[in-house]
Amino acid sequence: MTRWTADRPFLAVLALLLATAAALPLLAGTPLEMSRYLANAIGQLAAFAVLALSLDLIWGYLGILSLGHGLFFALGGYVVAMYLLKHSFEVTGTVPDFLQFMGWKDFPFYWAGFGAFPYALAVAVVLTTLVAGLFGYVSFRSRVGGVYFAIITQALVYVAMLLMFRNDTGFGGNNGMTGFSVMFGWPMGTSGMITGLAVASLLVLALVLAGCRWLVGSRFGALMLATRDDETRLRTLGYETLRLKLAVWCLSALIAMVAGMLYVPQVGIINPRLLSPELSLEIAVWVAIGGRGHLVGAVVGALLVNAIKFWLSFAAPEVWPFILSGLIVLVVLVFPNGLIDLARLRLVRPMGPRRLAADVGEARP
Amino acid sequence: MSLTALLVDGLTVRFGSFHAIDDLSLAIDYGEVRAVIGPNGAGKTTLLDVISGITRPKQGRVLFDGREDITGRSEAAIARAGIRRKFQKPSVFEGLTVRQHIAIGAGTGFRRGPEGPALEDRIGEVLETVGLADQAGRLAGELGHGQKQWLEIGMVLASDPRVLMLDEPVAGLTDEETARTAALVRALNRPDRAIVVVEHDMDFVERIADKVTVLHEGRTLFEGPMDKVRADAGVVDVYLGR
Amino acid sequence: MAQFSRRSFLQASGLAAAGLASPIGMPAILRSAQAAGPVKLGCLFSSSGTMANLEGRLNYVVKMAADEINAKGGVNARTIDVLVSDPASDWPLYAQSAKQMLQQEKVAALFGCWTSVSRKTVLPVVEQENGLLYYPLHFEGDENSKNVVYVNSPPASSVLPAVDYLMGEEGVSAKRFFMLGSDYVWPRTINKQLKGYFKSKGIPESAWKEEYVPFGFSNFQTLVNQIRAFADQGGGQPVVILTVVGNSIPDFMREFANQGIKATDIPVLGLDMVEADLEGLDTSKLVGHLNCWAYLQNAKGPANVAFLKNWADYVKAKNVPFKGDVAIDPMVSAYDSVHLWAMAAAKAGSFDVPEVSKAFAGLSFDCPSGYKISMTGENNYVARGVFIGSVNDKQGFDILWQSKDTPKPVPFSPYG
Amino acid sequence: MTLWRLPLLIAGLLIAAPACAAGAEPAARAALVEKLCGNAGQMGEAAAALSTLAASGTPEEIGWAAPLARAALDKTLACDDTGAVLAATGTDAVTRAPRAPAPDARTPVLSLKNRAVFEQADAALALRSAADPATRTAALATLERRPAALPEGLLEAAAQGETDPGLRTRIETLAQTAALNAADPAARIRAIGRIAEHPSRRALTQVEALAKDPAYAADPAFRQAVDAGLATIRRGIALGDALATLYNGLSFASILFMAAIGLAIIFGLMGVINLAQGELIMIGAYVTWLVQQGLRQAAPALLDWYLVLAIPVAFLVTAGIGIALEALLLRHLYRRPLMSLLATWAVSLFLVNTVRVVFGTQNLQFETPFYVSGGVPVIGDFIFTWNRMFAILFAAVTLLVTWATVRKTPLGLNIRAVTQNRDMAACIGIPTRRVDMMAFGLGSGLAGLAGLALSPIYSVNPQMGQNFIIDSFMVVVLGGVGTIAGTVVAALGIGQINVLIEPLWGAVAAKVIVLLMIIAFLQWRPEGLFAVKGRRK
Repeated sequence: MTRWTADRPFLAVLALLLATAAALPLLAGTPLEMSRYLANAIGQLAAFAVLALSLDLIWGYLGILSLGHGLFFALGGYVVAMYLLKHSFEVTGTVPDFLQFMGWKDFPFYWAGFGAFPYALAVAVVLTTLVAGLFGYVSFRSRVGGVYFAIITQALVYVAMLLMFRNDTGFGGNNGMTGFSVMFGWPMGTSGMITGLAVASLLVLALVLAGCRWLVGSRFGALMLATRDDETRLRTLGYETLRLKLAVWCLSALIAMVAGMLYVPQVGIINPRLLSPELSLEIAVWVAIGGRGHLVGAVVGALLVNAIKFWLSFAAPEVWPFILSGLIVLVVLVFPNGLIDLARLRLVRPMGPRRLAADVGEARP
Repeated sequence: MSLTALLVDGLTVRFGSFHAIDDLSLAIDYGEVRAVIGPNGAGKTTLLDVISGITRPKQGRVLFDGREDITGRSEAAIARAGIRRKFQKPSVFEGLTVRQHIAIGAGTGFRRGPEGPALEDRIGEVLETVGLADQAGRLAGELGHGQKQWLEIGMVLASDPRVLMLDEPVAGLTDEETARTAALVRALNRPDRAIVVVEHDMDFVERIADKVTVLHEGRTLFEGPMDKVRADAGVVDVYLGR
Repeated sequence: MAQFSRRSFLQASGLAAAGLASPIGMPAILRSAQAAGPVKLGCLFSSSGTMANLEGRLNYVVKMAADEINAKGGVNARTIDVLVSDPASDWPLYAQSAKQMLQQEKVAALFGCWTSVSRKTVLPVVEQENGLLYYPLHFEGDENSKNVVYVNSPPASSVLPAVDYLMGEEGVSAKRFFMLGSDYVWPRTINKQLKGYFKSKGIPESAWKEEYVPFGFSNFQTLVNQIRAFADQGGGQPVVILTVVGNSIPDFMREFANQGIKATDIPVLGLDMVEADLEGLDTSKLVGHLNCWAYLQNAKGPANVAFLKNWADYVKAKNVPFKGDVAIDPMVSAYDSVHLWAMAAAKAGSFDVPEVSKAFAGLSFDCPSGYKISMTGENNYVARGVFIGSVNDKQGFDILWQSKDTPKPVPFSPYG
Repeated sequence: MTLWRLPLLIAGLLIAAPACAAGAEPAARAALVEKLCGNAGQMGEAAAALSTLAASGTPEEIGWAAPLARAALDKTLACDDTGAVLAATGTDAVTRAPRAPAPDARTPVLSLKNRAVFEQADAALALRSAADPATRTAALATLERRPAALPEGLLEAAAQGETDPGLRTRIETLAQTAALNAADPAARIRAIGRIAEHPSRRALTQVEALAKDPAYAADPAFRQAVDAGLATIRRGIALGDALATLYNGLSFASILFMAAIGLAIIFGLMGVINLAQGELIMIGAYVTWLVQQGLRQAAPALLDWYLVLAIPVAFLVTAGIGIALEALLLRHLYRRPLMSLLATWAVSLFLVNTVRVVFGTQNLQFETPFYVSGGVPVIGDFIFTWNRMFAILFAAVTLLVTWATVRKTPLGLNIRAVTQNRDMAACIGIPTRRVDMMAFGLGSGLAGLAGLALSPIYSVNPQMGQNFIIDSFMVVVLGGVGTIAGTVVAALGIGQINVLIEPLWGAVAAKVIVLLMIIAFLQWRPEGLFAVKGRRK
């Protein structure tokens, strides 16, 4: 791993993120001002990029593919939605829809305190750590890995989706939650709020990217790569990989949770669709397309795929699935390390085709 | 310190109905280079798996240093106790550099282990020993087969283990590389260290081993110096009879 | 991450920039091309995903209605251009598409949503942007946004008459009710209101049962067993009030028929059942089961004849991937929507949402259902007629009963 | 058995003689037809009159009335100002003289209530007049649904006129059943016995009501009969419920098995997670539909057998797609199972959308051949539905064939060898790449067969495959990779547990609980139920 100061793709993306974050408010009021739609789209894309980073951390650097990361994304989303609804209710007195159609007079008891953001945040962190920690501990202890882990996490997120579809759980059921009108005392939907959320998302993305870069460049990062490449080898060198995996897994879950907390206020709705196995699979697709095992790759992949999706689902809805499947096949067959390979195509290779770090070390049979 | 580094006592390992190891007992002393040979399926690698904690035995136990029962402990705990092992297939971390390998090998777990200049010294020393000093910055995935074998030996060597187990260290190596490896193994022999080598290459075994254990169908068929092995009728039968 | 050449570095950052820039660049091009001429309307119906079979056809109906209006010279001397998106049956994408339509494309009105979930998702967006959404489905009511036109009926003016019919002498004198629905807001609300209604009629709580299944549920064996057990307990004529949606409808009906239950034993009132749901079924065993809508294909009158012919011609001419000989209520409602909007815009002489909204009062239109549907200034609901249909052996519905005129829509249910 | 027949016979004769009123006169007939064309109330009266005719009319009258009931049900009655026309024969409803309906003729639509009485009248008339015993049997089956509402004397008259001895016995049995509320205590007791012979919850309700009957307290024999009848019925219901649960579980298990078996082979052999498996199921169903459409054009006589004729086609087409998939895509992804997972997801996306573009999103229409429609009531509330039975049998045959292929053919031997040790198999000269391709084809073909078997049960549309993928993976993983036995046991277990939980807490909870159980089990035993243990790493 090169020193971060010499990691130019990383620095370039970081600079681009910070520049966009600065440009959004600075350009306001000038003719170059971005439309609210665009600002909002950028904010959502940034949230997706954070989500992609969370998956890349465990898949690219630890070799564990989770097809259930939507669980933590949605957990963050649900908690922030609860905060927004409760807060909106406290400020404006609007009763959430789901209370009405369930015929409930009052919020269920577990909604107590959600009007305060610090409490909601604390609940989200504790819950995510608890869920991720428990599931991770049991799975890693019984050495569930590779495709098994992928399938089981997929089933887990599916179970969560089925549960949240139920209306009697007090989380809005299939409808989910929507109608957020106030956040931190300010009305939602204004230009200022939209820009603010987008800037916040970009800054969080930059922060998470830098943090992950620091982590994977550290001694701990080397041990993560070692775990990915040959876990038994590392264990027989005296390292309890269980603890290492668990720590990174929980960290990854927390990052996904943060992504959810950024995403939901910007899209204005949360419902169990965030828990659908397809979404969780798509996260892996973003990472694979961008470049697994490259933090910058994950960010670029998430931004690129979602930007095309935003644009195409409007401009040419029919072709989007074909383009996506084509992209995946292309990446899988031609650029095994993702589009990051494109950046290296013309690199002079004195030693012939070099295998890249990410090309190896998938879970072996 | 006891004289016996490893005591294997009544070990049985079964996979389904197949007895990989069947009531096996053996003792390996400090200062000794012990070769374990035998035909395919004799249980050699399984024996190393049990000692290093990868496979749980059905019966029996393994004592380290004459008294420490290590059966049932985790791989990491066994490794930290001072038992290190090189795998049959070269197992290196393809995404890490040679230097990082040795650094990881030198540490014992997440917290302890040498730091700073002491670590650098140790890395230099080990790389010198296994002859990879000029490859320190390369990714392990780019190394040749022989270099990978040595890198792995260097990695398990870095923590200065009391028991060193080498599973087929010369498989797939050229004659020249084999000779270098033999010299390396002999050089690693110390009074306070036991070395166990599993190997098929009889010439190599002859060059390094103080004592040879021949396994057959999970049992000890013969134990003694190499020249006696070659003479033993039972061993010849097993090797040629197949 | 070894060494990057300067060029590869540029490529990498260019890639990232493209990722950020593509939504910026592309629509801008579209925008400049379309700014001057026609007025734009937007559709929010999925053409992929679970809802595609039902929602997909509405895109074409909206286009067909727009073509009709354009053929007569358009509205306020401008032709109509219909923009179609694909929210892919993914609820957040509906909000996203709505944002795009309103903020980027500046559409004059939106036509869209089938499920209540998608409407609820789009609602905040339309309200924030002060847009106008025409919603063509019957739904649970209890909502009245100034930015939504509810073209179809709330339960008080559609479901309750049908239940009344079942409970009456002319129907089957129903005494016991098995309410089976998909687990989401529409069935929940309908059933909540029904229970309130039953209570008001003095029907004891033991005479009804409520069950919910997840979306897309298809294995109805056990539930049909439960229905039979419920029916066999005695205590009067049982009926099933079915509020499952999507593919669960044909799957339920198939299992129901296979277990040998006929409409004359236990009739099913399929509140969301349309002709399209019967497409894959042998309906000879399902004859007699009921649905209720504001339009049925067998409706009498010249407006319907003209509509059906237009649709069949349109399907043939544009190679539409749906059947030309099947027309369902939401299609007609979507068709009505476009015309109602055009009339309001013409009356207002403007495409501004506040102006158009002011023109709603007093609009009326000859709906293919044969009724003259109308709007008042009181709320954004449209007064429609009510039909009760009975499944026939040709995968369609015969009209069993229809309302005398168009009952006044009641947005908020008095029952629960 | 013959003792009771005589008085009944006499009673039948006595009733039949004077009751020839309704249909004799032309005027009365015209009045009846007018009612048929009237409002719902009048139609109800007309149906009652038709029923009465069936019970007590002369053969001529019954012959006249039968087409009327049929026409009302079939909507072939064209009402106009001068009466009505039977559209099926083009004759006047009253006189049966040929005539065409007026241009503004309308067809009355039956209300639900009237539909029931018309069905009964039609069946009653058919029982008395139809020449074909099968038609009479079907008519009797309709009448058996509501014995209490039958017109008096109908069954007696029918029994008397019946030529088929089996059918006559059935009619007499029904007559006894219908006598539950008769005046004669002996007839009532007999009726209870008859009802108890076919236990169901409806029978239970009927007999339970008798406990409140004054005779229950007064007449010990009656009381005994009721109690005994109730006991029999309750036993029958319990047995029926148990059988139904087993059957439902088995049917669900067979679906799970069909969806999972192909996956099990592919996953076991190559460690490839084939996320496109659900789409291969979908394509199997579409191929089945195409075969049906082809037969409709080419050989309508064979149409009923399309499900059987489609078997090789569905298998070969999906196997071909699988082989192509393997050769073009997955071949390059060995040793990278997680990438092949994404690749197959892309394929599934592609297949769903291609089918969507080509065929549209609507549900496909399938003919329902006689062997997959309807069901047979067995005992209690247990109904043996043929489409489920088809799936169960199909799954059983598939299991047998798959087992034989894997155990008894050279390909199977190779597949097992590669599954157990790929490197070793390659060493001894097994062409592993070819085996991979063939096995992938086999697994895909089995998915296609699953699609065929599911088409009579589920709606067939481009999305249908996605419902199966998680369930079938759970089956494979729970069973243990690479064992057919494991797949079978896992499918049976999941199916049965699901069906057991469903009535208690609902379908969603059942699914959630079962999935959580599997996840927990896999944490405890990651290799599944039946995996072969070996050296780790």
